[in-house]
Amino acid sequence: MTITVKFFASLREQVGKTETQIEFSDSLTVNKIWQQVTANKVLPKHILVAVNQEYASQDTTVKEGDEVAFFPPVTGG
Amino acid sequence: MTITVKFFASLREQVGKTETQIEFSDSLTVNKIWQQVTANKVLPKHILVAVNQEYASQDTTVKEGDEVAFFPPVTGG
Amino acid sequence: MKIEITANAFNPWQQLQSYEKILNDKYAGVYGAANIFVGTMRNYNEGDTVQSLFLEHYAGMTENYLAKVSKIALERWEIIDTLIIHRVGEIHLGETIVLIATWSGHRQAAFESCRFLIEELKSHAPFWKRETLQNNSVRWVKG
Amino acid sequence: MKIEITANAFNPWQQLQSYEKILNDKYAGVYGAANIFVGTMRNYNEGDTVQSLFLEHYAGMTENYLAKVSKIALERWEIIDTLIIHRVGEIHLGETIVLIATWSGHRQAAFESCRFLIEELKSHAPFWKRETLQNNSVRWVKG
Repeated sequence: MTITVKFFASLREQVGKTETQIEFSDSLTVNKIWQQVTANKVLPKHILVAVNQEYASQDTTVKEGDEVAFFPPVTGG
Repeated sequence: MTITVKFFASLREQVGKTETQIEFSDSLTVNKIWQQVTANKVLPKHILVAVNQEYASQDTTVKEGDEVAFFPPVTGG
Repeated sequence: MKIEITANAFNPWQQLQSYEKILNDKYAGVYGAANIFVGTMRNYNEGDTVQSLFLEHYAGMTENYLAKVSKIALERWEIIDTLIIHRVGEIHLGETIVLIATWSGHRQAAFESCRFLIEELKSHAPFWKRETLQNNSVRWVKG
Repeated sequence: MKIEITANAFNPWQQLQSYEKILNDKYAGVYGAANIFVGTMRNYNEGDTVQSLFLEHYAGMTENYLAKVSKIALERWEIIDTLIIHRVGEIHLGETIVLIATWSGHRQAAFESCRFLIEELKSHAPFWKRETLQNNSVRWVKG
Protein backbone atom coordinates (compact mmCIF):
# COMPACT_ATOMS: atom_id res chain seq x y z
CA MET A 1 0.00 0.00 0.00
CA THR A 2 1.10 3.57 -0.70
CA ILE A 3 0.19 6.59 1.34
CA THR A 4 1.22 10.24 1.06
CA VAL A 5 2.62 12.01 4.11
CA LYS A 6 2.74 15.82 4.35
CA PHE A 7 4.38 18.23 6.81
CA PHE A 8 3.59 21.91 7.31
CA ALA A 9 5.14 25.10 8.70
CA SER A 10 7.80 24.77 11.43
CA LEU A 11 7.38 20.98 11.46
CA ARG A 12 8.11 20.85 7.72
CA GLU A 13 11.38 22.68 8.42
CA GLN A 14 12.25 20.42 11.39
CA VAL A 15 11.54 17.19 9.52
CA GLY A 16 13.17 18.60 6.40
CA LYS A 17 10.42 17.25 4.13
CA THR A 18 7.31 18.75 2.54
CA GLU A 19 5.84 15.52 1.25
CA THR A 20 6.85 11.88 1.01
CA GLN A 21 5.31 8.59 -0.10
CA ILE A 22 5.58 5.50 2.05
CA GLU A 23 4.97 1.86 1.22
CA PHE A 24 3.79 -0.72 3.71
CA SER A 25 2.10 -4.14 3.77
CA ASP A 26 0.09 -4.19 7.03
CA SER A 27 -2.51 -1.63 8.16
CA LEU A 28 -0.78 1.13 10.04
CA THR A 29 -1.80 3.79 12.56
CA VAL A 30 -0.89 7.47 12.15
CA ASN A 31 1.57 7.04 14.99
CA LYS A 32 3.41 4.22 13.23
CA ILE A 33 3.60 6.27 10.05
CA TRP A 34 5.20 9.12 11.97
CA GLN A 35 7.79 6.73 13.40
CA GLN A 36 8.50 5.28 9.97
CA VAL A 37 9.16 8.68 8.35
CA THR A 38 11.12 10.14 11.27
CA ALA A 39 13.33 7.13 12.11
CA ASN A 40 11.43 6.19 15.26
CA LYS A 41 11.10 9.59 16.90
CA VAL A 42 8.19 10.01 19.35
CA LEU A 43 5.26 11.98 17.92
CA PRO A 44 5.04 15.12 20.13
CA LYS A 45 1.67 15.63 21.85
CA HIS A 46 1.14 19.15 20.45
CA ILE A 47 1.53 18.04 16.83
CA LEU A 48 -1.80 17.87 14.99
CA VAL A 49 -2.75 15.13 12.54
CA ALA A 50 -5.08 15.03 9.55
CA VAL A 51 -6.06 12.01 7.46
CA ASN A 52 -7.51 12.87 4.05
CA GLN A 53 -7.70 16.53 5.12
CA GLU A 54 -9.85 15.88 8.21
CA TYR A 55 -8.55 16.07 11.77
CA ALA A 56 -7.59 12.60 13.06
CA SER A 57 -5.83 11.11 16.07
CA GLN A 58 -2.53 9.27 16.46
CA ASP A 59 -4.49 6.00 16.66
CA THR A 60 -6.38 6.46 13.39
CA THR A 61 -5.69 3.60 10.98
CA VAL A 62 -4.83 4.59 7.41
CA LYS A 63 -5.52 2.71 4.20
CA GLU A 64 -4.23 2.59 0.63
CA GLY A 65 -4.16 5.99 -1.05
CA ASP A 66 -4.75 8.01 2.13
CA GLU A 67 -3.10 11.39 2.68
CA VAL A 68 -1.70 11.86 6.17
CA ALA A 69 -0.57 15.31 7.36
CA PHE A 70 1.38 16.41 10.43
CA PHE A 71 1.49 20.04 11.53
CA PRO A 72 2.03 22.34 14.50
CA PRO A 73 -0.80 24.28 16.24
CA VAL A 74 -2.48 26.63 13.76
CA THR A 75 -2.01 30.43 13.86
CA GLY A 76 -4.15 31.96 11.11
CA GLY A 77 -6.65 34.78 11.16
CA MET B 1 -38.84 81.68 34.76
CA THR B 2 -39.18 80.24 31.24
CA ILE B 3 -38.44 76.69 30.21
CA THR B 4 -38.82 74.88 26.91
CA VAL B 5 -40.74 71.59 26.80
CA LYS B 6 -40.37 69.14 23.90
CA PHE B 7 -42.25 65.98 22.91
CA PHE B 8 -41.13 63.27 20.50
CA ALA B 9 -42.53 60.50 18.32
CA SER B 10 -45.85 58.88 19.36
CA LEU B 11 -45.99 61.08 22.48
CA ARG B 12 -45.69 64.21 20.32
CA GLU B 13 -48.73 63.01 18.38
CA GLN B 14 -50.67 62.12 21.56
CA VAL B 15 -49.96 65.45 23.28
CA GLY B 16 -50.44 67.29 19.99
CA LYS B 17 -47.42 69.49 20.58
CA THR B 18 -43.83 69.44 19.36
CA GLU B 19 -42.53 72.20 21.59
CA THR B 20 -43.94 74.67 24.07
CA GLN B 21 -42.64 77.31 26.46
CA ILE B 22 -43.93 77.50 30.00
CA GLU B 23 -43.63 80.25 32.58
CA PHE B 24 -43.55 79.67 36.34
CA SER B 25 -42.44 81.42 39.51
CA ASP B 26 -41.40 78.61 41.90
CA SER B 27 -38.87 75.86 41.24
CA LEU B 28 -40.66 72.94 39.58
CA THR B 29 -39.99 69.22 39.15
CA VAL B 30 -40.21 67.48 35.79
CA ASN B 31 -43.39 65.81 37.01
CA LYS B 32 -45.07 69.17 37.77
CA ILE B 33 -44.10 70.47 34.35
CA TRP B 34 -45.74 67.46 32.72
CA GLN B 35 -48.92 68.11 34.67
CA GLN B 36 -48.87 71.79 33.72
CA VAL B 37 -48.60 71.12 29.98
CA THR B 38 -51.06 68.20 29.91
CA ALA B 39 -53.82 69.64 32.13
CA ASN B 40 -52.99 67.45 35.15
CA LYS B 41 -52.63 64.07 33.43
CA VAL B 42 -50.47 61.49 35.26
CA LEU B 43 -47.00 61.07 33.71
CA PRO B 44 -46.94 57.42 32.53
CA LYS B 45 -44.13 55.30 34.00
CA HIS B 46 -42.75 54.23 30.59
CA ILE B 47 -42.29 57.81 29.37
CA LEU B 48 -38.64 58.90 29.39
CA VAL B 49 -37.45 62.32 30.46
CA ALA B 50 -34.43 64.43 29.54
CA VAL B 51 -33.36 67.76 31.02
CA ASN B 52 -30.94 69.74 28.88
CA GLN B 53 -30.54 66.68 26.64
CA GLU B 54 -29.42 64.34 29.43
CA TYR B 55 -31.61 61.59 30.89
CA ALA B 56 -33.36 62.78 34.06
CA SER B 57 -36.06 61.54 36.43
CA GLN B 58 -39.57 62.78 37.19
CA ASP B 59 -38.20 64.30 40.40
CA THR B 60 -35.46 66.33 38.76
CA THR B 61 -35.89 70.04 39.50
CA VAL B 62 -35.60 72.38 36.53
CA LYS B 63 -34.31 75.95 36.44
CA GLU B 64 -34.60 79.02 34.24
CA GLY B 65 -33.71 78.33 30.60
CA ASP B 66 -33.74 74.55 30.91
CA GLU B 67 -34.97 72.32 28.09
CA VAL B 68 -37.20 69.47 29.24
CA ALA B 69 -38.10 66.62 26.87
CA PHE B 70 -40.63 63.80 27.16
CA PHE B 71 -40.50 60.77 24.87
CA PRO B 72 -41.51 57.11 24.53
CA PRO B 73 -39.03 54.21 24.75
CA VAL B 74 -36.43 54.52 21.98
CA THR B 75 -36.37 52.25 18.92
CA GLY B 76 -33.37 53.22 16.79
CA GLY B 77 -30.58 51.18 15.27
CA MET C 1 -14.04 59.00 17.06
CA LYS C 2 -16.78 59.92 14.66
CA ILE C 3 -20.50 60.35 15.27
CA GLU C 4 -22.73 61.28 12.37
CA ILE C 5 -26.49 61.58 12.06
CA THR C 6 -27.51 61.90 8.45
CA ALA C 7 -30.74 62.28 6.47
CA ASN C 8 -28.97 60.98 3.34
CA ALA C 9 -28.64 57.35 2.26
CA PHE C 10 -25.07 56.10 2.70
CA ASN C 11 -23.02 53.11 1.64
CA PRO C 12 -21.46 51.57 4.78
CA TRP C 13 -18.53 49.99 2.90
CA GLN C 14 -17.57 53.28 1.22
CA GLN C 15 -17.81 55.04 4.58
CA LEU C 16 -15.50 52.46 6.15
CA GLN C 17 -13.02 52.73 3.29
CA SER C 18 -12.91 56.53 3.59
CA TYR C 19 -12.68 56.45 7.37
CA GLU C 20 -9.86 53.89 7.40
CA LYS C 21 -7.83 56.12 5.08
CA ILE C 22 -7.88 58.82 7.76
CA LEU C 23 -7.36 56.27 10.54
CA ASN C 24 -4.32 54.84 8.78
CA ASP C 25 -2.54 58.22 8.77
CA LYS C 26 -2.17 57.76 12.50
CA TYR C 27 -2.72 54.06 13.18
CA ALA C 28 -1.50 51.98 10.19
CA GLY C 29 -0.14 48.73 11.59
CA VAL C 30 -1.37 49.55 15.11
CA TYR C 31 -4.76 47.88 14.89
CA GLY C 32 -5.10 44.21 14.02
CA ALA C 33 -8.85 43.81 14.43
CA ALA C 34 -12.02 45.61 13.44
CA ASN C 35 -15.58 44.65 14.22
CA ILE C 36 -18.43 46.20 12.29
CA PHE C 37 -22.17 46.13 12.75
CA VAL C 38 -24.48 47.20 9.95
CA GLY C 39 -28.22 47.51 10.52
CA THR C 40 -30.31 47.47 7.35
CA MET C 41 -33.98 48.13 6.68
CA ARG C 42 -35.90 44.85 6.50
CA ASN C 43 -39.16 44.35 4.60
CA TYR C 44 -40.81 42.82 7.67
CA ASN C 45 -41.28 43.51 11.38
CA GLU C 46 -43.38 41.68 13.94
CA GLY C 47 -45.03 39.56 11.29
CA ASP C 48 -46.01 42.43 8.98
CA THR C 49 -44.62 43.54 5.65
CA VAL C 50 -43.05 46.98 5.97
CA GLN C 51 -43.04 49.36 3.01
CA SER C 52 -40.94 52.18 4.38
CA LEU C 53 -39.56 53.56 7.59
CA PHE C 54 -39.29 57.03 9.07
CA LEU C 55 -36.69 57.69 11.75
CA GLU C 56 -37.22 60.59 14.12
CA HIS C 57 -34.50 61.67 16.54
CA TYR C 58 -33.81 64.24 19.23
CA ALA C 59 -31.20 66.42 17.50
CA GLY C 60 -28.47 67.33 19.94
CA MET C 61 -29.27 64.77 22.61
CA THR C 62 -28.71 61.91 20.15
CA GLU C 63 -25.22 63.08 19.21
CA ASN C 64 -24.37 63.78 22.87
CA TYR C 65 -25.53 60.35 23.93
CA LEU C 66 -23.59 58.55 21.20
CA ALA C 67 -20.45 60.56 21.99
CA LYS C 68 -20.82 59.66 25.66
CA VAL C 69 -21.07 55.90 25.03
CA SER C 70 -18.23 56.06 22.50
CA LYS C 71 -16.03 57.62 25.19
CA ILE C 72 -17.08 54.93 27.66
CA ALA C 73 -16.15 52.23 25.11
CA LEU C 74 -12.76 53.86 24.49
CA GLU C 75 -12.08 53.82 28.23
CA ARG C 76 -13.46 50.37 28.99
CA TRP C 77 -11.78 48.43 26.14
CA GLU C 78 -8.34 48.65 24.55
CA ILE C 79 -9.71 50.04 21.32
CA ILE C 80 -8.14 52.62 19.04
CA ASP C 81 -11.18 54.25 17.53
CA THR C 82 -14.96 54.12 17.10
CA LEU C 83 -17.31 55.14 14.29
CA ILE C 84 -21.09 55.52 14.41
CA ILE C 85 -23.24 56.68 11.49
CA HIS C 86 -27.04 56.64 11.84
CA ARG C 87 -29.73 57.49 9.32
CA VAL C 88 -32.77 59.64 10.11
CA GLY C 89 -35.79 60.63 8.01
CA GLU C 90 -37.41 58.49 5.31
CA ILE C 91 -35.66 55.16 4.76
CA HIS C 92 -36.35 52.59 2.05
CA LEU C 93 -35.93 48.84 1.70
CA GLY C 94 -32.36 47.61 1.94
CA GLU C 95 -30.93 50.98 2.96
CA THR C 96 -28.47 51.16 5.83
CA ILE C 97 -29.93 52.42 9.11
CA VAL C 98 -26.83 52.23 11.28
CA LEU C 99 -23.11 51.56 10.92
CA ILE C 100 -20.93 50.94 13.96
CA ALA C 101 -17.22 50.10 13.81
CA THR C 102 -14.49 49.63 16.40
CA TRP C 103 -10.77 49.06 15.84
CA SER C 104 -8.36 47.42 18.27
CA GLY C 105 -5.13 45.47 18.63
CA HIS C 106 -6.93 42.21 19.31
CA ARG C 107 -10.32 40.81 18.38
CA GLN C 108 -11.99 40.45 21.77
CA ALA C 109 -11.99 44.19 22.47
CA ALA C 110 -13.29 44.94 18.96
CA PHE C 111 -16.20 42.47 19.22
CA GLU C 112 -17.19 43.43 22.77
CA SER C 113 -17.05 47.20 22.27
CA CYS C 114 -18.97 47.07 18.98
CA ARG C 115 -21.69 45.00 20.64
CA PHE C 116 -21.73 47.38 23.61
CA LEU C 117 -22.26 50.38 21.30
CA ILE C 118 -25.19 48.89 19.38
CA GLU C 119 -26.84 47.69 22.60
CA GLU C 120 -26.49 51.15 24.20
CA LEU C 121 -27.73 52.80 21.02
CA LYS C 122 -30.76 50.48 20.80
CA SER C 123 -31.71 50.91 24.45
CA HIS C 124 -30.99 54.63 25.08
CA ALA C 125 -30.19 56.75 22.02
CA PRO C 126 -33.24 58.93 21.26
CA PHE C 127 -34.34 57.56 17.90
CA TRP C 128 -37.88 56.43 17.07
CA LYS C 129 -39.02 54.31 14.13
CA ARG C 130 -42.36 54.84 12.41
CA GLU C 131 -43.29 52.12 9.93
CA THR C 132 -45.54 52.34 6.89
CA LEU C 133 -47.07 48.92 6.28
CA GLN C 134 -48.19 47.39 2.99
CA ASN C 135 -51.77 48.67 3.39
CA ASN C 136 -50.34 52.20 3.92
CA SER C 137 -51.20 52.16 7.63
CA VAL C 138 -48.62 53.81 9.85
CA ARG C 139 -47.41 52.72 13.28
CA TRP C 140 -44.69 53.62 15.73
CA VAL C 141 -42.41 50.71 16.58
CA LYS C 142 -42.89 49.73 20.23
CA GLY C 143 -39.79 49.98 22.43
CA MET D 1 -21.80 30.97 1.42
CA LYS D 2 -18.41 31.95 0.13
CA ILE D 3 -14.97 30.67 1.14
CA GLU D 4 -11.93 32.11 -0.58
CA ILE D 5 -8.23 31.63 0.05
CA THR D 6 -6.21 34.16 -1.92
CA ALA D 7 -2.57 35.04 -2.44
CA ASN D 8 -3.56 38.53 -3.61
CA ALA D 9 -4.09 41.59 -1.43
CA PHE D 10 -7.78 42.50 -1.17
CA ASN D 11 -9.85 45.41 0.04
CA PRO D 12 -12.41 44.08 2.55
CA TRP D 13 -14.90 46.89 1.95
CA GLN D 14 -14.90 46.41 -1.81
CA GLN D 15 -15.34 42.66 -1.29
CA LEU D 16 -18.32 43.30 0.98
CA GLN D 17 -19.86 45.73 -1.48
CA SER D 18 -19.54 43.23 -4.35
CA TYR D 19 -20.79 40.34 -2.27
CA GLU D 20 -23.85 42.22 -1.02
CA LYS D 21 -24.83 43.00 -4.61
CA ILE D 22 -25.14 39.26 -5.24
CA LEU D 23 -26.75 38.66 -1.84
CA ASN D 24 -29.37 41.34 -2.53
CA ASP D 25 -30.59 39.55 -5.67
CA LYS D 26 -32.00 36.93 -3.36
CA TYR D 27 -32.19 38.55 0.07
CA ALA D 28 -32.83 42.32 -0.26
CA GLY D 29 -34.96 43.35 2.71
CA VAL D 30 -34.64 39.91 4.35
CA TYR D 31 -31.58 40.62 6.48
CA GLY D 32 -31.52 43.46 8.99
CA ALA D 33 -28.12 42.87 10.54
CA ALA D 34 -24.59 42.12 9.45
CA ASN D 35 -21.55 41.59 11.61
CA ILE D 36 -18.09 41.79 10.10
CA PHE D 37 -14.67 40.95 11.44
CA VAL D 38 -11.54 42.20 9.68
CA GLY D 39 -8.10 41.05 10.78
CA THR D 40 -5.25 43.27 9.61
CA MET D 41 -1.49 42.89 9.73
CA ARG D 42 -0.07 44.73 12.75
CA ASN D 43 3.48 46.06 12.98
CA TYR D 44 4.00 44.32 16.34
CA ASN D 45 3.52 40.93 17.95
CA GLU D 46 4.55 39.69 21.37
CA GLY D 47 6.57 42.83 22.04
CA ASP D 48 8.55 42.80 18.78
CA THR D 49 8.28 44.95 15.68
CA VAL D 50 7.18 42.86 12.71
CA GLN D 51 8.29 43.78 9.19
CA SER D 52 6.31 41.31 7.17
CA LEU D 53 4.32 38.13 7.47
CA PHE D 54 4.15 34.94 5.47
CA LEU D 55 1.03 32.79 5.71
CA GLU D 56 1.28 29.10 4.88
CA HIS D 57 -1.83 26.92 4.61
CA TYR D 58 -2.87 23.35 3.85
CA ALA D 59 -4.57 23.77 0.48
CA GLY D 60 -7.74 21.70 0.36
CA MET D 61 -8.04 21.01 4.06
CA THR D 62 -8.30 24.73 4.82
CA GLU D 63 -11.20 25.26 2.41
CA ASN D 64 -12.92 22.09 3.65
CA TYR D 65 -12.57 23.13 7.26
CA LEU D 66 -13.91 26.64 6.65
CA ALA D 67 -16.85 25.26 4.65
CA LYS D 68 -17.61 22.85 7.48
CA VAL D 69 -17.72 25.56 10.17
CA SER D 70 -19.72 27.86 7.88
CA LYS D 71 -22.32 25.10 7.52
CA ILE D 72 -22.36 24.61 11.30
CA ALA D 73 -22.93 28.37 11.77
CA LEU D 74 -25.76 28.36 9.22
CA GLU D 75 -27.45 25.52 11.13
CA ARG D 76 -26.81 26.81 14.65
CA TRP D 77 -27.90 30.43 14.15
CA GLU D 78 -30.71 32.04 12.16
CA ILE D 79 -28.33 33.56 9.66
CA ILE D 80 -28.84 34.05 5.96
CA ASP D 81 -25.30 33.84 4.65
CA THR D 82 -21.61 33.74 5.56
CA LEU D 83 -18.47 35.01 3.84
CA ILE D 84 -14.85 34.16 4.65
CA ILE D 85 -11.84 35.47 2.71
CA HIS D 86 -8.32 34.70 3.98
CA ARG D 87 -4.95 35.80 2.64
CA VAL D 88 -2.00 33.47 2.22
CA GLY D 89 1.60 34.11 1.10
CA GLU D 90 3.58 37.29 1.73
CA ILE D 91 1.60 39.96 3.58
CA HIS D 92 2.64 43.54 4.29
CA LEU D 93 1.82 46.12 6.94
CA GLY D 94 -1.82 47.17 7.09
CA GLU D 95 -2.98 44.54 4.60
CA THR D 96 -6.08 42.51 5.38
CA ILE D 97 -5.41 38.96 6.59
CA VAL D 98 -8.97 37.81 7.08
CA LEU D 99 -12.51 39.01 6.42
CA ILE D 100 -15.51 37.28 7.97
CA ALA D 101 -19.11 38.43 7.53
CA THR D 102 -22.47 37.05 8.59
CA TRP D 103 -25.95 38.33 7.70
CA SER D 104 -29.14 37.75 9.68
CA GLY D 105 -32.58 39.06 10.52
CA HIS D 106 -31.51 40.22 13.97
CA ARG D 107 -28.22 41.32 15.48
CA GLN D 108 -27.59 38.63 18.09
CA ALA D 109 -27.27 35.83 15.52
CA ALA D 110 -24.98 37.98 13.37
CA PHE D 111 -22.62 38.84 16.26
CA GLU D 112 -22.52 35.33 17.71
CA SER D 113 -22.00 33.49 14.43
CA CYS D 114 -19.28 35.92 13.25
CA ARG D 115 -17.44 35.46 16.54
CA PHE D 116 -17.87 31.67 16.30
CA LEU D 117 -16.34 31.64 12.81
CA ILE D 118 -13.24 33.64 13.73
CA GLU D 119 -12.69 31.58 16.90
CA GLU D 120 -12.99 28.29 14.97
CA LEU D 121 -10.72 29.65 12.24
CA LYS D 122 -8.09 30.78 14.77
CA SER D 123 -8.14 27.50 16.70
CA HIS D 124 -8.49 24.90 13.92
CA ALA D 125 -8.11 26.15 10.34
CA PRO D 126 -4.71 25.01 9.03
CA PHE D 127 -2.91 28.33 8.57
CA TRP D 128 0.53 29.17 9.98
CA LYS D 129 2.11 32.60 10.32
CA ARG D 130 5.84 33.17 9.86
CA GLU D 131 7.02 36.63 10.90
CA THR D 132 10.02 38.57 9.65
CA LEU D 133 11.17 40.89 12.44
CA GLN D 134 12.92 44.25 12.13
CA ASN D 135 16.41 42.67 12.29
CA ASN D 136 15.38 40.34 9.42
CA SER D 137 15.19 37.32 11.74
CA VAL D 138 12.35 34.95 10.95
CA ARG D 139 10.11 33.07 13.38
CA TRP D 140 6.97 30.96 13.27
CA VAL D 141 4.17 32.35 15.43
CA LYS D 142 3.50 29.98 18.33
CA GLY D 143 0.00 28.52 18.54
